[in-house]
Amino acid sequence: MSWSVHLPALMLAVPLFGAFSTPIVALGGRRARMIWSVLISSVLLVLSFCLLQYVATEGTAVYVMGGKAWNLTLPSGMAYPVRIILEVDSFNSFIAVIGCFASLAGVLFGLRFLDRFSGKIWYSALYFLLTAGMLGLILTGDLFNFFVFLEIASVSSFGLIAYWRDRPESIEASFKYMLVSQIAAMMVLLAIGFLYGRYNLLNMAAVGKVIQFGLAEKVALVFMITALAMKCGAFPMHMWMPDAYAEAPASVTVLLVVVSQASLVGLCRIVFSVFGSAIVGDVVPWALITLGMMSMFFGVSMAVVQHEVKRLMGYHSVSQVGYMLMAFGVGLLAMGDPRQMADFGMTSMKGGIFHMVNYVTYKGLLFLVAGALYYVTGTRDLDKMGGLAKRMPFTTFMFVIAAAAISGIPPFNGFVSKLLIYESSFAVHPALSVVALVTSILTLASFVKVFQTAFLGPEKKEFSKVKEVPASMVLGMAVLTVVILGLSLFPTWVVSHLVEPAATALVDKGAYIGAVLGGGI
Amino acid sequence: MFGSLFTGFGYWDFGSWLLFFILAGAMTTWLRSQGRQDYKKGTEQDQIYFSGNELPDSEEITVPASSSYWGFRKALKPYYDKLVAFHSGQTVTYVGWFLVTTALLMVLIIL
Amino acid sequence: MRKPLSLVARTVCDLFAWFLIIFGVYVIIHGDVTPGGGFQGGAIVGSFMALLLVAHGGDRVLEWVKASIYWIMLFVGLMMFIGFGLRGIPEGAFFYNFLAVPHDVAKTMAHGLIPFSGTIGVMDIAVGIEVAGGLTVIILSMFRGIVLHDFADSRKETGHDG
Amino acid sequence: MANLPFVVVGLLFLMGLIAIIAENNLFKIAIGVGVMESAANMFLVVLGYRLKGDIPVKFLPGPVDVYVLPTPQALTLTAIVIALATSALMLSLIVMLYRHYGTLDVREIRRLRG
Repeated sequence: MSWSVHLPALMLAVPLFGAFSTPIVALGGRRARMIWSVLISSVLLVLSFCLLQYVATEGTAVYVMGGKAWNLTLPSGMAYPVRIILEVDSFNSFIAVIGCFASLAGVLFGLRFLDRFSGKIWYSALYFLLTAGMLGLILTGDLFNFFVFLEIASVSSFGLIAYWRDRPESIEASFKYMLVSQIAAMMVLLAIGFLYGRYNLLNMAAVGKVIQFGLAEKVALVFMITALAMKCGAFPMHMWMPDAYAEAPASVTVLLVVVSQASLVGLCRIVFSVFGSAIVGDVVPWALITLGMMSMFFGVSMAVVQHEVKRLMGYHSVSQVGYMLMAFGVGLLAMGDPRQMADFGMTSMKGGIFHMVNYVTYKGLLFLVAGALYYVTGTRDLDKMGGLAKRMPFTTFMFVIAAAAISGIPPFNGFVSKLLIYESSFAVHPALSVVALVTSILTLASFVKVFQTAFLGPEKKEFSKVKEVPASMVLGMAVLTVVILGLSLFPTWVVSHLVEPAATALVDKGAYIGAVLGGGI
Repeated sequence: MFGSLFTGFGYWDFGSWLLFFILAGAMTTWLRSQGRQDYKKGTEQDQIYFSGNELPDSEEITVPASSSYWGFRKALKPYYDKLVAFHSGQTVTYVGWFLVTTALLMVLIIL
Repeated sequence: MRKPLSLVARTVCDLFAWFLIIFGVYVIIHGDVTPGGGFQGGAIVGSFMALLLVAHGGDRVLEWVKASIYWIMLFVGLMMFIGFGLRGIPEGAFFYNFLAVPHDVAKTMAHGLIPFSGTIGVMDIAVGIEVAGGLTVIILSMFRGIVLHDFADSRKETGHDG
Repeated sequence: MANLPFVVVGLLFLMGLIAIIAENNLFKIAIGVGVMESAANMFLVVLGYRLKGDIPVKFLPGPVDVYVLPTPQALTLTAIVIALATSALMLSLIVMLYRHYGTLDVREIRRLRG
């Protein structure tokens, strides 16, 4: 019990420490830097498992930064918490575990993937800063702290997208993403200012307890929803996503996928735990549902006609985020009355959370496979690729698993979460699940195209001497494949032990508030 | 062994899916084994059947990615022209659509 | 931009630049009690390099300066900051102020108007060192970005299709 | 009359937004982002003002009982630090964009489309 009490803080301290110490360790040479980065990310993974297990046994973990004792949320009889409090319930500890898996896969893949390029010390320092920002986004329970970690994650992702300095497209992609997310960050700051001006509180749970749905809160909610939906890539504001995901190195894109999921966690935290039942009327749920449906359909219809691998996958990220937004919109719609909630609300919440986790695993693996193709053929254009299956057996096998998972083919985890989303959105209105199904078919169509052009087909002369990617890259991909297979083979265990408590923790606003204002554990 | 997952209205059971998959696999392999046995590897039977005439080198016969689903693209030409034009890469559209969505949601929520 | 300014400007700048650093360090050290603090003091120290670059012209300053010193300052500051954060864990929570003097004890001590602020002051100095190094590195690399005619020089990354 | 500063904050924010949308020169867009960030900072500081409040340090101002709220000032400090980091990165990106595209006109930076 003694040290595991500090787990939430260690989850943030370890990546920060890793980021700051990388240049010092890198004095010991290339191998020392590699071992150090793998060590840091595996320690992070172990910590996240301990945190998951700790939250499962002890209930919501509350951590007061800088307090006399870790659970002293209300010091000396104050009515409301003053310090920055990290609040970890089963929802964000589950996402933190998947985030650490993706970070480990990215580190392993990045060891040999960036061999030919300079500046790898700053690359791994920024990489761990991005991991720290992502984990901060997931674990924090304080509004302003959420803004600070959003900025840390954004600034380090701008730097990492522009990693290949001499490619004009990556600088352009990073600049455009930076411009839009600077405006979004200022809108988040304004929203926090509105809530702070109204209640003099910054702690999410404390604000959640006293919030009514007045004009200032409505404006704050709108700013938060659009800013964070932009960071996840919802339809009208998604145009930066294919650019940024295509131009960043593949080991960075894996982490960018998780950072977009971390801002979706932030969006859920604000909509369910801060506002929760205070949202009256159907405007917000239907706004989320329409955002989701538009993202789904337009994202995938743009993806089918792409002929560049990573840009195609970037558009698929837009459409997959649409599934989750729709699932959470349906959950919010049913939040009002308990009968609907029991009928389809909880299923859609479970579907949304499970799809969020599956999305990180198979989308990360797809981007790593695209990176492997780029490493071997030197190009991202599908027209130039052909017949790589015989020479790259492992990459092909993992690509098939990831493509099957993303298009929702039965045994895999993508299918299970999509099934939950189809059935729950069907109860709201059949058109929702019709759009979701059509999107799924188009996803399958575009990945069949990628598989046929890149892997099958006759051998191309210039790729005759191509051989399998180095072992550490295959290991990086294998980490995510194992996670996908784990989630696919034991769906019942995963849903009942991990997704179910996460959904109840997200929906149950009272427990979230009680953990902090009830004087902690 | 895997148990079935209740998905709101039905069940998803990995075990029964596996059973069905093995059954279907057995049937298809049996059906395939009824075919002709005179296939020999490495002979001219391996050549792609190019409707009789001589096989050009592998460059011309690969179906490039930009031409796959050309029918789908041509059928939905008006829709795709507008959609591709919408993604014009202008920075103004990135920022503009973000503000349009905020304004739209603001109007919907306040009224 | 890269040609040095007139002799008058250069000598005044040489003289004045060092007072800039002294004022910056003063702001850092008294950060927790007076307005200012680690970041603002570090920014003042950072502007020392900007003054030199403008006065003496970029090319000559880029030869004089060894950027690795500022990189070391940057990471020493960061390590001190995170070290004090971790040091707080045994006593209490992550960033716990274990050096602070409790209020009632501070009254009895023969202290100035304001008691010792504990780790806040020390972390201020760590942030000051880090921001001084960091801002100087930013200004130098932004300047070096302009000096580079184009990326066709030796430091162009190899290995991709451009 | 009391919320005149909030009107100023709103105008400043709108000026920053209009600069970002209407301007074609990259540097003017970066300045627009800077204006918007200072508007957000000003909004935070103005939130903390209490009528006839004094600086929120217990020892210095002498016998005054109305203090201005200290937390928004701490928030603004962090927001200013973040504003510095983002504007430094944005200016470096603009330098590199000019290096690659040879132009500062936003409309011409359009290789990623479709």
